[in-house]
Amino acid sequence: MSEAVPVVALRDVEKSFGAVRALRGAGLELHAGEAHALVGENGAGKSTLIKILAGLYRPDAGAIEIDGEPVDLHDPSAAIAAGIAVIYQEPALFGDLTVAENLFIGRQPRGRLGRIDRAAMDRDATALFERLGVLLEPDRPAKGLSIADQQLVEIAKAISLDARVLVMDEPTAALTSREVERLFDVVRALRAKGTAILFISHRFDEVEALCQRVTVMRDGAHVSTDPMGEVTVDELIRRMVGRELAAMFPRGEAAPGEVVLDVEGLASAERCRDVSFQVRAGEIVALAGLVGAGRSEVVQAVFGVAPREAGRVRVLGRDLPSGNPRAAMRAGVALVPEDRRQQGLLLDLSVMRNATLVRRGRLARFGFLTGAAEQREAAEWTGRLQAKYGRLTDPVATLSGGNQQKIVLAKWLATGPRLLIVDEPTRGIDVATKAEVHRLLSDLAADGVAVLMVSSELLEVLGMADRTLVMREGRLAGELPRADATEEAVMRLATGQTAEAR
Amino acid sequence: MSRKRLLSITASLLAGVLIAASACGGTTRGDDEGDGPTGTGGTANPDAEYRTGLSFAMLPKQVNNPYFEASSTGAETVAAELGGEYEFTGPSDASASSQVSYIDTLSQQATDVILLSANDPNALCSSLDQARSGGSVVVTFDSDVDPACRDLFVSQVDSAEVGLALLEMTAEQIDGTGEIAVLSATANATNQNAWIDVMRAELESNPSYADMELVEVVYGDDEDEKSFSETQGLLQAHPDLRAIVSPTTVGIAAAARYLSGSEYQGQVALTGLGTPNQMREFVKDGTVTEFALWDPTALGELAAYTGAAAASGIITGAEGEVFTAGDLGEYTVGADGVVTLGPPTRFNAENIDDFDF
Amino acid sequence: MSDRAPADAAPLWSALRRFASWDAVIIAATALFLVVAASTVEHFGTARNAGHIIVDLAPVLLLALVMTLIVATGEIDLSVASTVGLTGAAMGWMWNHGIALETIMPLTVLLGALLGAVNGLFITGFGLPSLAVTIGTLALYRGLAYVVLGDTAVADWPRDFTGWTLGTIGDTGVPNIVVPLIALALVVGLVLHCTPIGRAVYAAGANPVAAAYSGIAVGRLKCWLYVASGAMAGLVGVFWTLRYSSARADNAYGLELTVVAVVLLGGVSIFGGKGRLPGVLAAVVLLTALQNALRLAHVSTETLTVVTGALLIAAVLAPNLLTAAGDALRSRRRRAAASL
Amino acid sequence: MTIPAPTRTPTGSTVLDLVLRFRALGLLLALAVLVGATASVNARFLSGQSVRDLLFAAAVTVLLACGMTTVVLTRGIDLSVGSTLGLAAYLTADAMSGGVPVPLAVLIGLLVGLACGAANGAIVHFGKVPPLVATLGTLYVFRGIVYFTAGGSRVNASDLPGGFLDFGNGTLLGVPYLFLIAAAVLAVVALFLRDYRSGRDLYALGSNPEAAALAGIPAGRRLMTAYALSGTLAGLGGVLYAARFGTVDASAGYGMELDIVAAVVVGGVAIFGGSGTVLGAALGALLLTVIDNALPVLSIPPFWQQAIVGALILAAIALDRLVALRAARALRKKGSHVG
Repeated sequence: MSEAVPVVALRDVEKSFGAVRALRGAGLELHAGEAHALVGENGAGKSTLIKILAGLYRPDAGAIEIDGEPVDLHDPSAAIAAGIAVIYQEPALFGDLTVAENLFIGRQPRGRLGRIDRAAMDRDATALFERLGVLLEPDRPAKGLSIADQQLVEIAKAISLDARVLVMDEPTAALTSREVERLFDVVRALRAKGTAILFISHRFDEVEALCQRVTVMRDGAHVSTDPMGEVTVDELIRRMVGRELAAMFPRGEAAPGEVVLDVEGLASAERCRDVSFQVRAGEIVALAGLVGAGRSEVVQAVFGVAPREAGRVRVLGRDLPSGNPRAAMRAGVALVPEDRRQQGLLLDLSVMRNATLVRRGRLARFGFLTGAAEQREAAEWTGRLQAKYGRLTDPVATLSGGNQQKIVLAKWLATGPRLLIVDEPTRGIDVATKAEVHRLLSDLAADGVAVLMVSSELLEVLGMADRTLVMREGRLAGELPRADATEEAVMRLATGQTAEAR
Repeated sequence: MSRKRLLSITASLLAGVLIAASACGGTTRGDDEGDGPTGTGGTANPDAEYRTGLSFAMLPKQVNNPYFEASSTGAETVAAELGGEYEFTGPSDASASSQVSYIDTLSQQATDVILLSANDPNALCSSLDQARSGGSVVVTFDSDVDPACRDLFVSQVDSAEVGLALLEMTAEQIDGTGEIAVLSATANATNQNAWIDVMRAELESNPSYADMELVEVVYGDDEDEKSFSETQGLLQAHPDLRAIVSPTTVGIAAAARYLSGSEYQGQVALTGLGTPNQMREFVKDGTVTEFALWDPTALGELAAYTGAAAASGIITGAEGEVFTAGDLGEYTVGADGVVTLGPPTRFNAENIDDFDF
Repeated sequence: MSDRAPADAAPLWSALRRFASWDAVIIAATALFLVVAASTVEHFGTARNAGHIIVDLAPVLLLALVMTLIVATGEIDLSVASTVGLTGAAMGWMWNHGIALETIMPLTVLLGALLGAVNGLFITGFGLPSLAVTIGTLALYRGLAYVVLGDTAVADWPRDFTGWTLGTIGDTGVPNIVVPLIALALVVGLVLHCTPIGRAVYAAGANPVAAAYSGIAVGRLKCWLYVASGAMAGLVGVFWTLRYSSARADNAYGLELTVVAVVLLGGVSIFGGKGRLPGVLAAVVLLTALQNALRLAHVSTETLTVVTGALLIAAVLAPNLLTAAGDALRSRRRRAAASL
Repeated sequence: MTIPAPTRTPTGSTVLDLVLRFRALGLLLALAVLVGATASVNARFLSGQSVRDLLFAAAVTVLLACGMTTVVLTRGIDLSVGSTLGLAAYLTADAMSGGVPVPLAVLIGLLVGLACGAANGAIVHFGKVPPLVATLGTLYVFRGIVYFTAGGSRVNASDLPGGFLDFGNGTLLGVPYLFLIAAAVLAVVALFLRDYRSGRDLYALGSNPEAAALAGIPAGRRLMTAYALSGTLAGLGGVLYAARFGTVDASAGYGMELDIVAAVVVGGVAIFGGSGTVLGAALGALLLTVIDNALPVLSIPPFWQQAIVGALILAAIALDRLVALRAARALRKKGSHVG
């Protein structure tokens, strides 16, 4: 089968963004009737590769072939026309349109005089949802859907395209195991009909359950491609990481000290309820769970960027007022947020401005800021974290993901926090930087800083956390000490399934 | 939280200022009875010749207005006759602040004669003072400023005469009984208000108008559309309205257009000040019986002659001085430096075809 | 993974862009224009004309000072001119009611601040788009100005005060108004470029979410900017009334468009986060001097209207085209380099 | 595993419907109250002539509000409509007074509008200039062009063909032709926005531009369509303006853009795109026109008119915000869910 001409092939694709080389010689072949897994660490270039397939990016070099013929996917409609459907990691729906219209935008069924036939559209949508086993009303607006439902709409949309190639970028990150099960049934049926599938996931059990072939990527380049049965999961992980696991997660024994953070009965914006936990000085506590389980909401409510509706947050014995990040900062709390580009950085502003933003008041003399003080401070902290950039005045957008993350860390470490909250600290950064960040967190904990870490990457959770708190649907589902924290245990708590259901 | 603080800061500031002011007293209305520069001074030489080579500039309320275009034609002719330079310049919006900039520019260029139709009686004064101290002669026409700020004002007609003529035409058309209303330009247009005041006074005092009542004055701002809808409003608000008087060319045309297309045509009389070209159609279709106006071209001519006379030293703006304005004949300066063009011409079905402006 | 790509294709290009920032361009253009106009347009280069230009630009400049901050936070205030009108009208009303001018002036500024606070409350308190809110208050405040004063004008202002607005410092020929203009521009410039508040303004404009995550109270900051904008409009209301010695409901009608135009022309991004005060100041001078020169050169008003509009579009279009051209150049070079 | 048959809970659609209907209902209610109050003061407000006047006045506003809605839906705004109207009105009237046959002159007006709209669209889409800035600029430019061409001249009613003016002031069964045209345009645009793919694309573009790009919606073509439509309708508005008023000078339509934006906002079209209907915008336009006409009848000084419009805009957006928050809460409470 693999001898046949691949439906889609990417050859030696390169792509840079400003100074960042996201892809450097990536390749991939997708065959009809075959599910192909693409694995790699965050930042390995998988998402960029997919966006090239989707026609969102044009490669700087290399070729895209469909049925052996080179093509130019200059925009998303060209990719759609070529039979490529993509389910993106982050759902992008039209909040003002109905669910059914979201599915069929641009290709709504038409009746007389070319008018949209809404009844037919709703019927088609209902049929699709039935296939996926979902109860969604086609005529409700997409606004207000949960992340899982949004993802289901995206999946239904991609499936309805009847594409020759279906690309799925972590479609299951927000889904319960039952929803995943249904999805896989549908995907297997499509595969049997001859659709080529590209599947990206961090969960190796899913990869093994669905795929026949697996490609590993690391740092923007192709590492290996093998039939699924011929490599072990451990070998795949080794290839993804490219170094020994011990070097990745340099975590020694923790010696927890006094209670730094004490959360009681926290509730916020209908996304998390009744959450209580403590974090001590010198320990790293992980918050794990599915996407949308309410982990980020918890840390946002703790820091005060989201108001809390109930509960109490105490730092070093002092109550924090609700919805007041400045009070939290004064109490020694720092939050490195989940979305670096949206929440962490002012992309158009310089490295210096970003690095000194939260310290701007302290750096002022008689209320005035002279560039010199800011420059000194920025140079010192970016230097300590070994961030690489051209000039302090370069816009931070020109840096690579890893260095951007270091700027965010520098900005917060400069405040000398007692409690450091990191939300997805290694999302979208290269392996080398990842290891550096892990070492940094370890060192900080060793220095007596309390660290609260939200992470979707199980390897990271298992490798770094002294304790793991698992959340499900806005509540704490359980706590696992380092010794009991295994992939299965965490996933069981996160999905709320008994072992045999999987 | 911050809002509460804001409020309290505001309140205490307010209280503080008020207390301070009431305790100390300050500059209040009436403290300062200003005495600006008046008259050009000097003596007139009635026998002097018009100087040649004078520079004239006409600054209308706004450019892009046919009425002022007509005045400009008149002034330009005179300027050419006297061998002078002529410029027609001004803002495209009828605001006083834009006119100030133009006056500044003209005084900068040391224009000899500035012919101005003012958008505000006071706002232009300081700029005009500057221009005059720089040697320019300022002659207002059509709409005046504070007499202290200009040399002469060329009035299209005597205020009393216009007011009386308007009332007379109205009374003739409605047999001297019923409700009447006025559709004016802007409420602080000096000339409009003077005429309306005359009308009010006359309605009160003259027994032959005892049965007529002025029920409302509305303002169309000299905008076509606004005047149009104000006419609509008048007719709805006053079901017994017999006549509309619109002493502005824009207003009367808009009102006529509305009436001619409505059921009120022929029921409600319309008179006022309008140009024959704009009103011809409505006179012919019976919407309008008679209206009046002076000749804007002649107004422009007279303004230019007046300015030239003042710049040549023939007159100074003192009451009683006499000068000859070319073919227009001899004019006498009245009180407050006002020169009056003459009685308005009345237009009706019989004579309207004799005019083209 | 190396963190900086190998020497990027166009170091020259980026250097050029650094120096050719828009506010540098506009300042250079303004200087060039002043020189050329002074030597070619009769009467332009005189001290007296310079005085006229300065007095003419004062209202726009004052309003643009705070507008720069507001636009830098990614918001807009279209109600400034109406606030000038309403505060002027209120000033006339108070004068008619026998209140002392010394009391009226601070009260007028205060009223402006209150009107600005209403904007701020709607925008930051209720989370409504500033464009829609200030279009609403644009109509509301102008309407209230007419309600207060109708179509009448209050004109009997004491000469001591009206004279000051147009007067000069001693015999120097330098207008009095220059002193407060420079002082206020300095204060706003320092706040924007040299204080933590200024940093917060840019942060709030560049990315309000990230700013909030950095402990900046974005809503409160914006609310205070609207209060400042209103107070400045109140101040302009006082100046306008005294300068034209006429308080009227239609004072400064339509001026908001000019203010927005100079701010954008000065290189402040309508999306916030970018732009510097010197560029805006230069744009104010350029636009006013251009109008003055065109009038002196007997060029019609129509040209002025077209030039203003075209400049406004060009101010945003030109950098966009430059960036697009730069990107095209870079990616072509990169593709060429990759294919070697 | 058995999947239970989907049982339909009524929430989804009815919440949305209620919001939309509530919005339109609110406007209708306000209209009814206003008309009722005015008529009780002066019964003539409901006379045939008065209603006709109202419809005459509303016709042009409704037309422009339709165009503005399509632009605002895409997260844009078109501040140049007043200037476009002025340009089209003047050129049409000038052409007619110069002897160009009426149909050709009308075509000129439409084409002028189309050209202005296309210019806006091109600057916004290809130049990546924010709509507010682009159309603020063209507001000046187009008005400047009118000044250039018109100068101080004015086209008077007597210069225009009688048939054209009769049409402008004529009625069919008591309804002005102009209003019939506006109503027809309203119906067509409403149908286009509701029932045609490209119409729905406009909502999608305004709702989530990134998602629209992913879905392969041709943003450029759609934006051009929206701005061109707005321009063309402003051009048509100019033609109707000339027919109605007969007198056209360089200031026709001056300052009109704010009225139109106000009508659209009051009509419930979200200023940041994605939601709202032309019907709502038309109701908003009608409401503002009725206010205009009712004030003199109620003997409220005309000075209040602008203040009332301003207060209405603020009330409308605050109300929309409130309704949206409520609806969002209601929607979030109900999930889908897998059985």
